[in-house]
Amino acid sequence: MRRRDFLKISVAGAAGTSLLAAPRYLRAQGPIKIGMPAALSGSYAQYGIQAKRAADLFSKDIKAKGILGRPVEFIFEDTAGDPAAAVRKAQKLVEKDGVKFLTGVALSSEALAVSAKCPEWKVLFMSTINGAGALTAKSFHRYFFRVNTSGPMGARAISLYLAESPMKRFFALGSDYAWGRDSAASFTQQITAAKKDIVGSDYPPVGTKDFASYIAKIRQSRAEGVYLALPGQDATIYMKQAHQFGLNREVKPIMEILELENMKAVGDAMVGAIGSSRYPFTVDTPKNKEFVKRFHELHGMYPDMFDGETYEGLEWLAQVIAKAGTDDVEKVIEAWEDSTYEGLEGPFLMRKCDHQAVQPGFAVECVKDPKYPHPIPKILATYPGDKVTPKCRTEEFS
Amino acid sequence: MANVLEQLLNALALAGLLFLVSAGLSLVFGILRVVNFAHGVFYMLGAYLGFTTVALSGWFWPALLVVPPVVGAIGALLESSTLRFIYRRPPIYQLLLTFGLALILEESIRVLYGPTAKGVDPPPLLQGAIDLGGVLYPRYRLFLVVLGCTVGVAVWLFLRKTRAGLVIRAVAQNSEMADCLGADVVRVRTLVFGAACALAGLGGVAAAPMTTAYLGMGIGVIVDAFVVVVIGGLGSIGGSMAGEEE
Amino acid sequence: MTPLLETRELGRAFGALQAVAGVNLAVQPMELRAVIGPNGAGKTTLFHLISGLLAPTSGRVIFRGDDVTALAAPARCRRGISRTFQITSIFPELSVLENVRVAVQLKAGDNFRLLGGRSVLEASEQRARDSLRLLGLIDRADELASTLPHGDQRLLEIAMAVAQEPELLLLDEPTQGLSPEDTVATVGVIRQVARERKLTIILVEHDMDVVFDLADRISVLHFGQLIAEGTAAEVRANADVQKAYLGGLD
Amino acid sequence: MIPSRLWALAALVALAVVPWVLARHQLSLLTDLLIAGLFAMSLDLIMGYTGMVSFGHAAYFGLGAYASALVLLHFAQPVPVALLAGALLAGAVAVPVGWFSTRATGIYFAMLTLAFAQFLYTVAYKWRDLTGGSDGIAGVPKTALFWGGPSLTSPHAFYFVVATCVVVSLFVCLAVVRSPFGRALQAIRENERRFTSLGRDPRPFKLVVFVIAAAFAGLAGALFAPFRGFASPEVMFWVFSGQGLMMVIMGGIGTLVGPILGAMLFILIQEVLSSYTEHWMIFTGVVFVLIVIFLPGGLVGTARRLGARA
Repeated sequence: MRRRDFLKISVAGAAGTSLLAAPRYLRAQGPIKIGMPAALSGSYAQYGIQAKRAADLFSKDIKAKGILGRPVEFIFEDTAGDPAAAVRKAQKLVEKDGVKFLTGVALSSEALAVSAKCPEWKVLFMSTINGAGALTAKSFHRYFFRVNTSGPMGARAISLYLAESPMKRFFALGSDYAWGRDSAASFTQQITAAKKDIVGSDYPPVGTKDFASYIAKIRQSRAEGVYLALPGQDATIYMKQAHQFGLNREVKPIMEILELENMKAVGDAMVGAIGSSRYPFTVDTPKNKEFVKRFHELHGMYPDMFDGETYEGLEWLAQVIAKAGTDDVEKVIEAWEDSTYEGLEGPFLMRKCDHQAVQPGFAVECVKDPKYPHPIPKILATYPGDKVTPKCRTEEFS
Repeated sequence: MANVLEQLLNALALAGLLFLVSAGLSLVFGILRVVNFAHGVFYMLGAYLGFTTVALSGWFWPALLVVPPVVGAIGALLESSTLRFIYRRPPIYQLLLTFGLALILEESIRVLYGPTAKGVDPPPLLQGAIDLGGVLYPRYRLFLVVLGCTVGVAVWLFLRKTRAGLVIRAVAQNSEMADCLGADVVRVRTLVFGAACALAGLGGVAAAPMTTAYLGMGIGVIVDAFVVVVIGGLGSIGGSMAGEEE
Repeated sequence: MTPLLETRELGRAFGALQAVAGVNLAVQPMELRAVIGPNGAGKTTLFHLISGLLAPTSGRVIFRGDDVTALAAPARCRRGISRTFQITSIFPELSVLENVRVAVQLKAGDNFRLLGGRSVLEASEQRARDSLRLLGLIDRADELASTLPHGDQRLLEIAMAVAQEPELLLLDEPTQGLSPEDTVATVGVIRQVARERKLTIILVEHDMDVVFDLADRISVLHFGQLIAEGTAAEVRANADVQKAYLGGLD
Repeated sequence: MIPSRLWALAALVALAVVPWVLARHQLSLLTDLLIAGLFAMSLDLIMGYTGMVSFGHAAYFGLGAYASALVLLHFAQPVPVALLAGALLAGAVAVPVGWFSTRATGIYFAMLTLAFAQFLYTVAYKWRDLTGGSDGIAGVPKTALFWGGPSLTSPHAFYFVVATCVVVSLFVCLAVVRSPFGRALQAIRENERRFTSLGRDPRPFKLVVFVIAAAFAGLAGALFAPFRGFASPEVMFWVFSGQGLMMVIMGGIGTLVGPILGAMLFILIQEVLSSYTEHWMIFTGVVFVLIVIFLPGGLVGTARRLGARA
C-alpha cells in the first residue's frame, strides 16, 4: 500500500461521514489539502515529527465535521532538513497535489527558501516552528503567516524575566550560525538595556562534541547565568557535560528554548535550567488540559513545543477558512488578518502588518515532578502578547 | 597552571575516544586497503547499543564488555556479505560501498531508536566531579583517559607481542604480503574488519555518557578520525596514536 | 666520436643502501649496449636514473653533450630518451592503436587542444600505425591493450617507445616472462627496429643468450658498481664477472 | 544494435517534446533532474576520464549557485550573465585548489579536495553579510533571457534554458574527451607513470580538467539558484559531493551520459520512495550497494556490455 494512500485513509473516515452530511456541491470540491514538507529524517527529524504528530491529532479531532463540510487531507513529504529538498517537495505539493496551504517546515533555512517561492505559487505558508525573525521582517510577504512564537519573542520573554531576577552577570553561548548568533545578539542587547552585564560570549560551531573549553571559560567569567542558544543535540551534550563538570550548580543555565526533547534526553542533569518556552504543555488553561489529555491518549506522550504550536496553527487555519467560507488563498489571507483565536495558552491575534501572531510568552524552569516520567517545564512567569511581540516588521522591541 | 592541567586532561579524554575510532580506521586501511566511510557509524552503533544494554540491565559496566563484540560481529558480517566481493576493483568502489553502508546503518538506527538523542548515565562510581588541586574535573572524563591508555597499551602489546599481531603488522607494511597469507587472507580481512568495528563500538559505548547517543555522531567522529589517521600516516597504527597529540 | 649518452660517477642511495655507485658509461650513437648483472645489481635503478624517473644522489647524466641531470623524466623523453619498463607498463583500457598514438602525441606536443584537434589526432595516428607495422602488431590495432597476450603487450610497449622516434631507447628486460619462441621473435624484432630506425639502444637483460646475440658491447653491474665492460667475448672471459655470477647463483 | 547517433537524436527530440506532454510538476522534476545530471556529468569528467576522485565537487556547484544568486538578486542581470558568473567563479576558485590537490593522487587527492570543499562550505556558512550564513539567500528571481527580453518565469521557458545548457555542455564534454587533450587524460587515468615516461608532466593536464569540471559544476549550480529560488550552504556540503559520486557510479563511470542518467535515477528513487516512507535513505543505500557489487559499469556500462554481447 502506498504510504500516501495510508495517510489518506487516516482521514478517509472523515471523508466518509462528512461527505454524507455535506451538500452535493461541496462534495464535488473534494478535500482541503494541507501540504507538510517536513524534516522527517536526518538530524532535525524531531521537529518534523512533532509537526506530524500534531497533524495526526488534528485530523482525528476534525474528522467528524471537516472544514466547510469538506474533509481535510494532510500530505507529508520528507525534506531531511535540506532546503533544496524542501523547495522541491513543496513545489511538488503545490504543482502535483494542488495544495493551497503549506506548513510543518522545520528549519529556518528551509522556511526562508520555501516562503520566498510562495508569492510565485500563490499558496499560503503557515509557520508553526520557524524562529527566524527575518520571516516577519525583512523577508515578509503577504502569503506568509507565523503562528508560533518567534526567536526574538522567546529571547524577549526570558530577558523580561531576568530583568527582575537578582542575577546580574551573564555569559552568552550561541551556536555559530544564524539562529545562535542572532539570539545571542538579541539577548545581549536586552540584558544591557536592563542595566545588567554580559561578562563574556562565545560561539561554538554546530555539532560541537566537547564543550569542556567553553565550560572552563564560562566558569572563569564568574557569570551567574549562562544564556544558551544551542540547537537540540548540542544543547543536550552541553547540559550533560556542564553537569559532569559541576557547572550547573554554580552558573544557572538559561536556555533560549527549553524543549521537552532535551529534558527527556538529558534527564535529571537538566533540572534547574530555566528558559523561554514557545508552548509549555503545563499551561493551566482548560483548553490546554483537554488538548494534553487527547494528545497523550493518541501518542502516549506529552506534547512538546511544536506539537502544541502546530496544533494551534492548524486549528486556527481551519477556523479562518470557515470564516472566509472558502479555501481560496486570497480570501483566507484577508480573513486571517487581524483575526483572533483562543489558543492553548491564551488569546492569539494575527497582526495585519507583518502576520506575526501576538501571543503570551513564557519563562519556565525544568523541574522534577513524580507525576511525570521525565522532567517537565514549570511556568515561572507569563507575559502578555503585547509585551513580547516586536514592533511591526522588525526584530526590535519598544 | 590548573587551567593547563584541565586542558591537558580534556585533550587526553577526547584523544582516548578518538584513538579507539582512528586505530580501527587505520587498521582497516592498512590491511584491507579500504578507506572505511562506515567506520564512524559503528561508533554510533556502539553508543546506541550501549544505551540499550544500560536500559535493560540497569548497569553501565556490562555494556563495555557486551557491546564491542556485538558491533564487531555486525561489522564482520557486513564485510563478508558486501566488501569481500569487490577487493579487486579500484579503491573508489570500496570507499563508495562503505558510503552506502553508512547510509543504511545510520537510517536503520534512526528507525530503531527514533530521532531523539539517548542519554546514558555514567555508573554511580564515576558520576560528578573530583577536586584535582583546585580544579573540579568530571570523574567520567578521568575514566576515559584511563580507558584510552589501557586500550592503547593493550593494542600495542597485541601488535608487538603476539603472532597474530606480527602478521597484521607485516601485511600493513607490505600489502603484497597479503598474498603470502594464502587461503587465510579472506579470514584475516574479515577478522580485522570486525576487530576494528569492535574498537569503534567500544569508543561509542564509552562516549555515550559524555555526549549522549545521537544521530550524526558517526559522521562527526569520522571526519576527526580521518584527520588523525592522515596526520599519523594512513595504515600505521602507531601513527594513529601519535596523531592524537594534534 | 662523442658518445650519445654518458654517465659520470652516477650514483643513487636509498638510505644506507647504495643501489648504484659511481657508474661511468659511454654509449656511442647506433650502438646496442646491454647492461647485465645478478639480481639486485642496480640495473633498473640505473635505467630510472638515465630516464629521469629517479634523481641521482651523485654524478651526472650527459645526453648529446648536454647535462640533463636536472631534467625530470618528461623533459628527457622529449629530448629523445624513450624507455620501456620491466613490469609491462601500458594503458590497459585503451586500444592498441591509442596506446601508441598517445605516445606519439605526448612527445609531439599540441596536447592542450581541448576541442577538435582532428589534425593532431590524424598526424599522430599515421606514425603510430607505422610503428605498429614495424612491431608486427598492426592487425591488433583496434583491440583493447589489456586483452593482448603477454608477449604482444611487451611488444606494444616497445612500439610505444619506438613511435616516439627517440635517439636513445632504453629496454628494461624486453623478453621477461616470454616463452623461448616469443623470445627469439622479440630478439629479431629488436634487431630489425635498431637497423631500420638507426636507434641507439641500451638493454637490460637477464637472458644471456639474448644479450650475447644482440649486444655490440656489454656492461656488467655488480652491487651497484660497474665491474666490467667490453664485447661479448671479453666479458665472458672476465674473471670478476665469472665470480660475480657464480657468487650470485649459489 | 541502434547506433548512438540515433539514440542522441531520439533523446534530443524527446527533450524538445516532453514539455508539451508532461504535467507541470513533472516538468519541474525533469528540470531538477537535468541540473543534477549536469553536476554528475561534470564530476565524471575528472573521475571517469582522468581517474581523479574528488570528494568535494559540491563546493563548485555551490559557488556557482551563490554567484548566480547574487548576480540575479543584486544586479538583476539576465540569466545568461548569472550562468557565466557561476561557471567563472567556480572555475577560478578551482585553480588554486586544483594546483594544490593535484600534487596528491588517489585517496589523498580525495581527502584534499574534501578538505578544501569543507573550507569553502565554512566560508559560505560564516560570511553572513554576503551569503546569508546558514539561512542562505532566498528569493532569487528568474530574470530575462537577455537585456529587455522576456522573463523566464514560466516553467517551460526555464526548462528550455536548462535543457539547452545541459545538451550543449554534454556535447562540449564529449568533444573534450575525444580531443587530443581528452585522450591524454585517459592515458593518465590508465597509467600515470607511463604517461610521465612518455614525455609529459600529468599535473597541468589534471589541473586544466579539474578547472573545466568545476566550471561545469558551477554552471549547474548557477542554474539551480534561479530554478529553486535560493542558495544555501547545504548545496556545498560534503554529503552532496558523496551523492554526486553515487550518481556517477550508478549511471556508469567514464560515459558522460551515464552520470546524467545516474543522477536522474538517484533523485527519482529519492522522490518516489520518500513519498512512501521517510526511511528512503535505507533503500537508496541498498540500491546503491547492489549496483556497486553487481553492476560495476553502472546503467550505461552494463547496457553497453549486454549490447556488445547480443
